[in-house]
Amino acid sequence: GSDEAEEAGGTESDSTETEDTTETEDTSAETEGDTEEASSEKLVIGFSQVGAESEWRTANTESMKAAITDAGHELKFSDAQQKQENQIKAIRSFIAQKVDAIVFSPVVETGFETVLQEAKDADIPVFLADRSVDIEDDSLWVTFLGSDFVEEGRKAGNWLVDELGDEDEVNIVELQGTVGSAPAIDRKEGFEEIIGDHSNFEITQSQSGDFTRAKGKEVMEAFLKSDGDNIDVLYAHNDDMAIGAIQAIEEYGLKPAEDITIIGVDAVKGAFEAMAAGKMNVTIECNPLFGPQMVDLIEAYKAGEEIPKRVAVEESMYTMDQAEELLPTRQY
Amino acid sequence: MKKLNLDYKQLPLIATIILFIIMYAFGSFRYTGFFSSQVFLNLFIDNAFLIIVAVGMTFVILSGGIDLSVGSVIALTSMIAASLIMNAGLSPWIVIPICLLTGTLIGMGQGALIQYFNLQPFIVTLAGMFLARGLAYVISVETIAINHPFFSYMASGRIPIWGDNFISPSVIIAFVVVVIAVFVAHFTKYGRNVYAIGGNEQSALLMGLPVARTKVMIYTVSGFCASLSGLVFTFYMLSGYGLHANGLELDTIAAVVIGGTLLTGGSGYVAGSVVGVMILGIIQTVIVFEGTLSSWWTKIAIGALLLLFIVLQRVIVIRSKTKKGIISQH
Amino acid sequence: MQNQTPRLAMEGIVKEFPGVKALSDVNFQLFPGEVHALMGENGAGKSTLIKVLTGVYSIDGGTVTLEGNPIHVNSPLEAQELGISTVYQEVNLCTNLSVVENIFIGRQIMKKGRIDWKEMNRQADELLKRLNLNIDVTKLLSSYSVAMQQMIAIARALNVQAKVLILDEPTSSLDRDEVNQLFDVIRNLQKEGLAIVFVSHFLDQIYEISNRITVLRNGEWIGEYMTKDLPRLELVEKMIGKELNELTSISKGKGDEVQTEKRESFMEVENLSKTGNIQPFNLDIHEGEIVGLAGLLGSGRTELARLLFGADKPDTGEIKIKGVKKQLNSPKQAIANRIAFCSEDRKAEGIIPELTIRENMILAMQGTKGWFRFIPKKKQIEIADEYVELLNINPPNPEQLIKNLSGGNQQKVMLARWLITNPELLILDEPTRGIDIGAKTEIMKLMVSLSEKGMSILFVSSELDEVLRTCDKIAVLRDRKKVSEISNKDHKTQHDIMKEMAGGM
Amino acid sequence: MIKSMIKSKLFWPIVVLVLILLFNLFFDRGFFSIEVRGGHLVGSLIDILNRGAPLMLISIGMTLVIATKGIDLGVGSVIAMSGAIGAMSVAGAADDSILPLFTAIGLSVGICVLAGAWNGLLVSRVGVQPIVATLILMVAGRGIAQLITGGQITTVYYEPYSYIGGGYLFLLPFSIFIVAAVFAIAMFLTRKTAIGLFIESVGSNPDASRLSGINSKNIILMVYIFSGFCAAIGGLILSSNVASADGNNAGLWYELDAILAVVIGGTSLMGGRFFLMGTLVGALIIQSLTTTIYSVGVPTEYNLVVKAIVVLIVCLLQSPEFRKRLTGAFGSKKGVKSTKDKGVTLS
Ligand SMILES: Nc1ncnc2c1ncn2[C@@H]1O[C@H](COP(=O)(O)OP(=O)(O)OP(=O)(O)O)[C@@H](O)[C@H]1O
Ligand SMILES: Nc1ncnc2c1ncn2[C@@H]1O[C@H](COP(=O)(O)OP(=O)(O)OP(=O)(O)O)[C@@H](O)[C@H]1O
Ligand SMILES: [Mg+2]
Ligand SMILES: [Mg+2]
Repeated sequence: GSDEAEEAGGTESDSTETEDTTETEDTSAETEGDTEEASSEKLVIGFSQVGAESEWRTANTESMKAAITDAGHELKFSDAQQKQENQIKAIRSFIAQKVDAIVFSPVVETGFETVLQEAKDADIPVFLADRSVDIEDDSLWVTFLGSDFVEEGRKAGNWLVDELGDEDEVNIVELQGTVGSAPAIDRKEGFEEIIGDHSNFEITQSQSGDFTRAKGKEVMEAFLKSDGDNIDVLYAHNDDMAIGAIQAIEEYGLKPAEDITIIGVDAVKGAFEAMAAGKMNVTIECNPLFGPQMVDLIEAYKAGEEIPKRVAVEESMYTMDQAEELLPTRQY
Repeated sequence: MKKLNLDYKQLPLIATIILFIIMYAFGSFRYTGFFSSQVFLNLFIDNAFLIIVAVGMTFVILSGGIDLSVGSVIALTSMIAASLIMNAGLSPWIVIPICLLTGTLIGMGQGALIQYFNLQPFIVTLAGMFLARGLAYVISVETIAINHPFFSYMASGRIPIWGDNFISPSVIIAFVVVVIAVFVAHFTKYGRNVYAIGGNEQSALLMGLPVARTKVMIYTVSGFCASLSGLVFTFYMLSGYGLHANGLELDTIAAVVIGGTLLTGGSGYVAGSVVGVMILGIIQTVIVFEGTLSSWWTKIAIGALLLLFIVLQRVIVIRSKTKKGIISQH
Repeated sequence: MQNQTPRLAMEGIVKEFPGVKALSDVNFQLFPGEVHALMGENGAGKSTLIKVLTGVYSIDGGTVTLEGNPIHVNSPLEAQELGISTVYQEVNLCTNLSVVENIFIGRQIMKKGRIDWKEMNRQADELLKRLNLNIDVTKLLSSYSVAMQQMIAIARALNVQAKVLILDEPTSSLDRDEVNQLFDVIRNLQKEGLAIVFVSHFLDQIYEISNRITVLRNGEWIGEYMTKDLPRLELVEKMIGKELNELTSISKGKGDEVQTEKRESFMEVENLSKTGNIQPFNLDIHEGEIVGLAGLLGSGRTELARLLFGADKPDTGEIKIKGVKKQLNSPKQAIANRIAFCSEDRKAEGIIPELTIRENMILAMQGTKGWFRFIPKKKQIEIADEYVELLNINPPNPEQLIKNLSGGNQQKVMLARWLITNPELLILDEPTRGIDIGAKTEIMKLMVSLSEKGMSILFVSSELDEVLRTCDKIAVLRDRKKVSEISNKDHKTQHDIMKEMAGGM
Repeated sequence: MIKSMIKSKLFWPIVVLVLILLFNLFFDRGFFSIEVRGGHLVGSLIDILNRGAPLMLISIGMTLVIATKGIDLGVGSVIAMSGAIGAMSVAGAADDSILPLFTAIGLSVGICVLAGAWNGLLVSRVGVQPIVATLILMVAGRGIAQLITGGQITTVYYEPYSYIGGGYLFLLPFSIFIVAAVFAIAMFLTRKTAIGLFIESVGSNPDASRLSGINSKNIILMVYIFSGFCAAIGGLILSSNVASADGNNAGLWYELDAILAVVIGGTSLMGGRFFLMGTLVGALIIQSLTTTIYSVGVPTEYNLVVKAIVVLIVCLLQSPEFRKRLTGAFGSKKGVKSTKDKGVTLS
């Protein structure tokens, strides 16, 4: 596991530099060194995952599972089926089983105080993966390792401004994720933040495509029907919806990536395939393969090291021209 | 003879309890830490809200109806509570009645549509389900964390029972609801009318029972229970969120039916639904303790365990029925 | 009596259903302390009048006054509150509740804010004893037969302080003993000044209990008469609207007895039993023979019939059809062996409420043909038309939904369903339940003529005179056991059979 | 004539459908226009038919299940399973042979029919209540679908596969022909054979049906199998349309939409009479509503509220009691007459 993640992270060539990325690299480098020493102790780690709602999530689960077992620890895995109540129950059970550490990707940011307090009372350290929690008392968890969805939205916006900033009028349609989900809200927010400063950009239509290909295609079809010739850009909150939309665009008789610029998020394999085929312009990476990084953090914590409250995952952005070359290396 | 007859009516319930005990024993043998009283109490802590909706749903199903809106009403309640407490800064003593009233009114509206326009409960409450969740989104699509001493107390308050074991205030609320519901179901006219309507609505009408009033009341009670459950859920989550309790209506219906209530109405027990909730809870607990199942195997395992329960329950009921035939010969 | 103010008066009552005028300009007066019979053929509008009065249906025209005050009843609940207690034609109780509950629901005895189950059980026991019923009142209603349920429904209606008591065909599946019990109770209530409406197709009962008769025909009011002034024949003529002379002349051609003996056996039953339902019994049914089953309420007649039809699975014994051993494990198998069974519980086991008359009629026949040999619609219509006419079904529209028919007409459709399959053995469990006197005669005649053509018939009826008139042989059941078999050769009387039924007094 | 039209179960659903379509006209003048482009007909109406094909199919199956007083919550998961099986079995196929396509269709239909049979057996032989029996498949089926795809979204590059849900025949989307064929089969089976009569009779009074010699168990088994079959084809269309299989999301909540379509179409959840044509109209209402929400630009957070309101309006329009009150409120002349058939509700 761990070198694979490095590879994915290492391939970034012209990544837009962000403040925490640099910080992250330091931490991961730091923790790397202690791996040998820390792993001598076998830990029982409870990992509560959101669900298996997308292949990004599945890749994340796999990475986490592999990293934990490869490091010689015992894994207790629980899938919350996208329900927060299940996740709370799972954490309670982890506490009852007296695990050594709990890793979890919260379904939503709120509502974990009580159970995290119980974990703290039982002296079990909690590590947040992928999404954070919204709790004032930050002593309830050790650290949060994950992507910044707002930042992903910003990246998408910045790329677009760089690319089409000179045009007079750019009409954007947006395919949102599941209504109310954190990535949908944040990716929208980050994107609008950048676009809002440029009066030549306008989001003309915006609908939820539930993060799925089928819905993405269906909604895009409706967009095209009502105003097909005036769409310049498609911003999809994930690659799957973008891929669905690409099919709709083709069926409508336009050329994706030429007639309509297409931006996706996640950088899943499908997006690379689409980009390699010249049908998609860019995808913002949201890296799920941070299992090894997480295991390192846990071991470092157990070894008594100081851990920063926020650790960012190495992430980048891939454009059409990189796709061909990188496609064979994508694992998910 | 009398005793036998009683047994027969309660058979599905008894079968369910037996199955629960078997499952619990199985878990205790297999997993360390499973056989602890706190794990058992956690079943109640983690499912208090489900018990409360299941109680309301039991009345609906006993009357031959169904209420699909409960999950969404929970979400809406949590959203109203959160936004009023956090954004409007109101006191819980105002917010709680508002929340309860919202759910009750939604329930009453559904009941009135079902009764007075003769619409099918499934569809009316399906529309109610869309509406309540939609309204929750309209309030806000984002989650609102609640940070208020009263709510925090309800969330993390621990009521010690024996030793280190504790329950939460919500468990007490659920317990009170169950006791009241059992009383209502068996010792009040309203409760008996619900059974009669479920048995045969037309007969109930011809026997001069207040069918219209009772039916509207049934959905009102279910709405009330859903909003009360929404509050308990809000204590549990300390947040309001439009996606809360997504799909919970199916869990609730499953719990009620596993608890031995017939979907066609007229037969079942409130207590059965509580056991039904416990069974769903223990299935989850077992799966978490197992801790090795992948996401998809988790789903398959839940399905398989559900199947096991339902089939065993049928087998127990059918076998005892035939046995009873032989006994009653004497 | 006539000078008193009536307790209840209905005037110019009109009720229309889509396409049917069920009541037009009907008048009805009811005085305290009288038993007023409401008479008419099937579909004449008796039940509709009662339903309109008790708020089940809304009234389209006319006025109702109770003790001189005009009333508007919108629901059965309101009717009850006004002191009108009703037993409707179909048993309208909840089979999922216990007997006590069915008697008391809606007016349970409360103590300290809760239902007092103990007291209710006690009172229910007492009440049923008054009707001479000794049953476990805590058992579910569904564990009792239709007849028993009918008694319980009556008990429920009696358990109130009412001003008006309405009984719509309460005796349709009761036998003589029960009827006597009921009449005793009615006479007592009558003395207390209750006003009672009584509907029945049994003329004997009408003449025994009623003081006055109102006759309806086709939803129209024909007249009101003092019972003692109206001879039977005249009553029947008023009901059917034409002269009548051949009414009493049915009986099986008894000259053929010798021939009957010679006929081949159709079904031989040996040691058939089902634990808890019926003890082992033997029975031979010959071709062209009508076998009667007599017995008291709950003696096991229905159970026996169901075993022969494969509706229940027997525990022991075997059935031979035409000398060949057969397994009858399901109705389907029985039907394949040309057996038909018309259940006594029309509502639960007979009609398919959502379907039309035509579809209800051809159902069993289509069942024998399977999924793919569909009877063409044209053929269906032909068949339906034929039987609508033969059995005089009203309304004569095969596309009418069966749930909209009057009780008696539904029963006729059920008969038609089985006649259409042209069975070799026809099992009829209380087939004349709720059927008017004219149709009853027609059905008896039909039975006899079918048997003459070689059809065997097993006839279960609570009316001994019907049994005596038609059957070649009568099997008597007592306490779920076949106790004797009587040949109907040498002019048996009802009394002979009653003796057997009651246990050789 | 007009009276009998209004009485027909189809009348009000069609009115609503037409209203929804007309509503679109306000926002898009060309809503009703259909033109030939790239060798096929395009236009919003065609889109609605095309997009609504899976829902129509599944609702046809659901209609028969509901007519037997049952319900099939498993269809959504069966859709996912079917898509997963179909996509996985053509994953590596070469474009030039169409044999893999038939293997794929055969495999997914076969397995989904088995899934339907499973439901049917649980309901008819074991005697489990339909909602719970099918809930099992609803939960486990999705797991099975994910198991098949390994939790990934499998993309299919095999061209013939895309034809099922994305191809065109005689200018029209191929999926429309599939719906027409399945609908014709269903119509034939239920109206030209005795199956329809038996389904209605079993749904209306199972005991009486048994005593009339109808093997109600087989009828029940059959309808669940048919529902599985419809879901299988619907799943193939959905998966082929996006040329991929998504075990977790494909067909999510389709069961509710299908039930809704059936009820809007006039079939009662209490079993008995069923109306296949009405179901089609119901499915089209739901699809046009969805499309309208997308193209009219309803803010996402209002989607569900709009849907709820439309569903309520459709149901209310179909309720005789409601129409009576409406006419009672608007024309007092009719008010007197309208109290007449109150009795109908009872029986
Ligand atoms: N709900 C209904 N819809 C349409 N027609 C109905 C309805 N109820 C009754 N009818 C019709 O009204 C007429 C009178 O029926 P009713 O039940 O009053 O007859 P009845 O005198 O009680 O007959 P029976 O002796 O068979 O019980 C019949 O023609 C019947 O078909
Ligand atoms: N007097 C009674 N005491 C207790 N149970 C009774 C009595 N009468 C009837 N039952 C119940 O009713 C059921 C029906 O019996 P069955 O149907 O064989 O009666 P039957 O001879 O057909 O008479 P009928 O059809 O007139 O009711 C029996 O299972 C029995 O439990
Ligand atoms: Mg009548
Ligand atoms: Mg009988």
